[in-house]
Amino acid sequence: MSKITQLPFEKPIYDIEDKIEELKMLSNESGIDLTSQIETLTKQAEEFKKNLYNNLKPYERIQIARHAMRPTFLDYVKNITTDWLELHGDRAGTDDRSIIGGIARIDNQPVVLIGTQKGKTTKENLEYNFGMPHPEGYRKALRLFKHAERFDLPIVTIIDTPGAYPGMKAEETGQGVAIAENLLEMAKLKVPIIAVITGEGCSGGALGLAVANKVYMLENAYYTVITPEGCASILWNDAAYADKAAEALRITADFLLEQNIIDGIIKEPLGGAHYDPELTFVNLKNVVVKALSELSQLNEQQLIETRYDKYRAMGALNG
Amino acid sequence: MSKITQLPFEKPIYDIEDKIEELKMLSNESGIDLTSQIETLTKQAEEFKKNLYNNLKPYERIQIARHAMRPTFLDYVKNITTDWLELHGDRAGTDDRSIIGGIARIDNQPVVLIGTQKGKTTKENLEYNFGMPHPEGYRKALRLFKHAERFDLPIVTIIDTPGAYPGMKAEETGQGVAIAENLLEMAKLKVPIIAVITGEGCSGGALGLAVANKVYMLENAYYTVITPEGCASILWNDAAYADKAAEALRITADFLLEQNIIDGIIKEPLGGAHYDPELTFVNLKNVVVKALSELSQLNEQQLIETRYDKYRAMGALNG
Amino acid sequence: MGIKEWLHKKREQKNSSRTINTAVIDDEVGKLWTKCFNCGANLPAKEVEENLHVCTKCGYHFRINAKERIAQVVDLATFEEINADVVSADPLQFKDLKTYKSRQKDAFEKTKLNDSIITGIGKINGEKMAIAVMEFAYMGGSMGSVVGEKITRLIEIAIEKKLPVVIFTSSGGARMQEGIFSLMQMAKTSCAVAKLNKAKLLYITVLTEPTFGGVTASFGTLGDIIIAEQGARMGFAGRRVIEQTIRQKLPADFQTAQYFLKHGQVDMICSRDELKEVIANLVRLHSKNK
Amino acid sequence: MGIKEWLHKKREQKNSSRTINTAVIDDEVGKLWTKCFNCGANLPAKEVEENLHVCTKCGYHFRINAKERIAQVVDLATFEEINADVVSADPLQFKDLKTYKSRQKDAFEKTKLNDSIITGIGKINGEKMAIAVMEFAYMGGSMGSVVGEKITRLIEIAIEKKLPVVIFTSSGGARMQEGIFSLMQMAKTSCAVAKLNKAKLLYITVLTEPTFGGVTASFGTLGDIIIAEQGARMGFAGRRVIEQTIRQKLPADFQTAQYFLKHGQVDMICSRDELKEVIANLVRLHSKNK
Ligand SMILES: [Zn+2]
Ligand SMILES: [Zn+2]
Repeated sequence: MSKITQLPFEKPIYDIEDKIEELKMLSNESGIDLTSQIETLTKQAEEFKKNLYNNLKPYERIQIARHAMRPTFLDYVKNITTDWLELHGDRAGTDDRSIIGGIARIDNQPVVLIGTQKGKTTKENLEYNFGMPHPEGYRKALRLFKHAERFDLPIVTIIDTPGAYPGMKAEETGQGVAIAENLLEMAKLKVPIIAVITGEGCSGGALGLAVANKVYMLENAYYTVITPEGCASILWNDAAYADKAAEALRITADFLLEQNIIDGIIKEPLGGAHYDPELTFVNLKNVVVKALSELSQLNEQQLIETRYDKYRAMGALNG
Repeated sequence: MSKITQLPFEKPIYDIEDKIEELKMLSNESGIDLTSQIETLTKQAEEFKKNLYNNLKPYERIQIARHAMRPTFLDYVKNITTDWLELHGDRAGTDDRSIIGGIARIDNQPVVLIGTQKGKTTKENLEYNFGMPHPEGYRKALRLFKHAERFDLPIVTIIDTPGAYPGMKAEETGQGVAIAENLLEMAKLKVPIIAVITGEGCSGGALGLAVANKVYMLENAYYTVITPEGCASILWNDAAYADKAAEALRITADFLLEQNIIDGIIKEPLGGAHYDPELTFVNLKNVVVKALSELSQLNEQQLIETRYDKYRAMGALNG
Repeated sequence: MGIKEWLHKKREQKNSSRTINTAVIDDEVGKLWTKCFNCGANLPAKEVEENLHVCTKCGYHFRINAKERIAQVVDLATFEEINADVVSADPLQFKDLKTYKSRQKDAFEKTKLNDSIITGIGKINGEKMAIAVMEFAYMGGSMGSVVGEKITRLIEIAIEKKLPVVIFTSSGGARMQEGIFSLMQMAKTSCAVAKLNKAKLLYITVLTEPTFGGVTASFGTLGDIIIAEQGARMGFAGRRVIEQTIRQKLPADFQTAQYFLKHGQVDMICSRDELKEVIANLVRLHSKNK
Repeated sequence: MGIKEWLHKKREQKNSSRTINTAVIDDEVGKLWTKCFNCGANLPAKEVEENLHVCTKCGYHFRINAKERIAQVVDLATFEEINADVVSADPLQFKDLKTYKSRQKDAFEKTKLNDSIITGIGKINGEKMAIAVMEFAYMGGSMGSVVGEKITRLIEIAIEKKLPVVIFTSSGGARMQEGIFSLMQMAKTSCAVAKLNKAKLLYITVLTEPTFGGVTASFGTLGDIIIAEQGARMGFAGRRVIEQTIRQKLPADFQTAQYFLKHGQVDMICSRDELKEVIANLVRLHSKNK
């Protein structure tokens, strides 16, 4: 694994770790025994880390969720499935690369897998449009949803998007109606739908793949009606207040679980998925396999009704 | 009505009529009584007309079918329906003007009406792309087919097209798959479908709206797998042999009725629909109303099965 | 003041204003003179109002509030409002420069509504239907829990009573102050539309100035028939956001009703005076034996 | 010569050619040397054949005939041909510069087939399925009554036996010589696919060089999964017709498999050596308990 890019709030950790390295070198060079000092410092570093990562502020989680080395949809595909075959295109002119879909086995169960894809390099990010789909991406997903339904295959979606792309062409070909139709059609699907938000789950662009029987979030993922930057620039008149907006919007997995917006949280390694992708894959796979097994107990009618009831209950009302 | 443009093969008729006019003028100016000569000539003209129009060669019918003053889809809508409301667009970026659809009443029965539209002026022809649809037109039609199905409305299609547009963009957005999906979905529709070929019924472009329970043709319409010009340029190496190709392809309504490809022929006034559009509207409306009434006797299953059986039987085989 | 009383009062005013020259100035009825944003004409407010708040010079459609809309399209005295008292619980205890609570209070003062939508049952040109009208003046017509709940309940009643549904949208999008609850209303209303589809009941949406964001991306564009009111602008993302993203000026007609018609996303454009008849006609065309 | 005998003979030839240096020259097996259209390399015909008729230098996929295709993808000795004897009745008594009858005769001489398609039941990597392969060498793989009928019968058998269907297309389009009967095969085959859909049986189409016109606009693009073979060209209208219509040169990659993938019209591109495994895998992924 290449060196992990450090986030601003992680600086204290890296500073301590640098110091430990320094002491080790000093010890080696000078022959002075610094073992106990190093041990103390290492312990302190561990404590500090735990404390930091277990008390992340919302905007710090967002930075982890957006980390350039965070596993992408295709990483999950590669590591939790077998027999993957990508199925391209909306059959109407476009193969939007920001939403990728296909068929594969998870723990021997064939499923249709659909996810938003981000890149790790500039070139990849341009190919995948930074994980921001056009309407044609949602239409590709819808085509594959219906394919899954015809062949009685469960659907798993993996979501990590800053939102649907706000562009001219996207308006022209119906960003709004494409998302709306996915919400509608997902409500009607006769097969189990499992959605996992692995990074950014922003706005209608995320929801367009997330009307599901079970919705999970990675521990450091966030799920929100608007990006904190967007919210801050409207309500605080300045995008720089994104951290405040992130607090106010209550975008973290624990709150959303508490409010029954999501059905479970998938553990991440300390510091975030990118510190131990393998562990993240295992954790995510286990949750999905369990959900698949649970949902396989329901018949078509039950799948539709429980999905409906879930969303019917969402809202915070008086009177 | 503005003056009718004369077709080449009609020249003899117009010549006689000119002569009659001349005699009339002469009679008026000179005071000589030419009544009997005029009567004789008029009778001759009538005889000649009947003889000509009742023995039209295929390529002459094609010229009538293509006549610039032939009634268009919107003429039929205006004259055989009430409460017409056009429904625009494919909900995905395009409102192809070469296929127009909407909802209206025919003889008080609400129906979904869809047709290819040609213009009568250059400006209109550019707007309607000479009645040559892009894939988005077929997708608009499909959307309206499904709308009709949801609300249990019969479908009436009116077809007059030289074919689906052979352009670069049309290939890009899936001319082939758009037509194919219409054939497939029309086979599945649970409501009555009536198709009327009023002018040109060329190739997959026409068939994409014509998989129906009942298919009718106007007397001078033609229905073919390829334009005679296209066929001639391939098989005779010269489009100028279109008349020969038209003969060989057997594209006229009488042959197609005899072969059970179509279900009936709608009478046109002598010389073609454009000589008496009102009569044409009445004839077409009567046939459609009768078909609607007949098909209303069938349930969903019967509609699908009889439609299937109809196409299942088509083909000319030995062994 | 409930809708019924308001309509009653309004009609009284209208009648009285016909006889009295010194017209009462009323926040809702408007000022004595109305300046047209489009052609600049200064017109008697009464003339504009009687013309359905459409400029008598150029046809410009002024934005109207939900009550005015109901007065215009619903047959006299047939509208029965439902669920008027549903209010948001402020689940996030949201606060930016102001609290959500204070914004709600301000919006209530301005509109006398508990949230940005009015729902009820009424007749349009004699056709009984379930009707919802969004109120842009209430926090930009934003969709939070109340909008989602009231639309869902309206659809459930429509299914129960076998009525068609017509919704007049006007919204800037989701209500940020309700965070994820706001987002979930997109799913919730779409699920309700799914049930309506299954019941094969006609669903008409009328997109009025302006309709954006979460409403465009959920129930707003799920109509079996989508009508855009003349002059309305609509879209998913806002114009400014798009211009910032693509670093390019957008064409003048971008996101207008005409643009959406051309790009296949609305079935038709209706001027305000056509709406009643077209809606009623659509309902009749989609009903058996009518 | 039936398929079985042909396959048998071919295998014998193959075995014998391994030992004998003076290889028999056979129309079907090809000449001793094959020149690659793409890279120009002169390659031993046997080497190219053993590489599935793919250039060993550049990967160029040579067009192969239907029998060769069956030999490549269907498991040894599992192919049972059906409806081999169906022939066209020449319903129009068609004649251009030549009669249809004489063209049929020539095509038969060239291909030893009664029409442009072979259908049957066989196994691909152990998975039993209904298989159709079009033969471009028979009148450009054009679709007339026989193609329509044989595909329909194949689908009917698949439904009866609950088998998936895979069709390898290769066609210039409709068979003009059968006029309207040819056009109607588009409707007929699409109706058959509708029945297959209803039976929830998997339908895979493999578009091979070239696939155009009526086949693209009917059963060819109705696959639940659409595979394009590497190097294939496909489309609705032909390149020349389009260039004449739009009076413009078309880009080099126009209507290639890559172009169709980019434009969302095929699910994937497979090289010839991947086909067997991908098809079998797809069947297994779409079958319960596999
Ligand atoms: Zn004005
Ligand atoms: Zn080569």
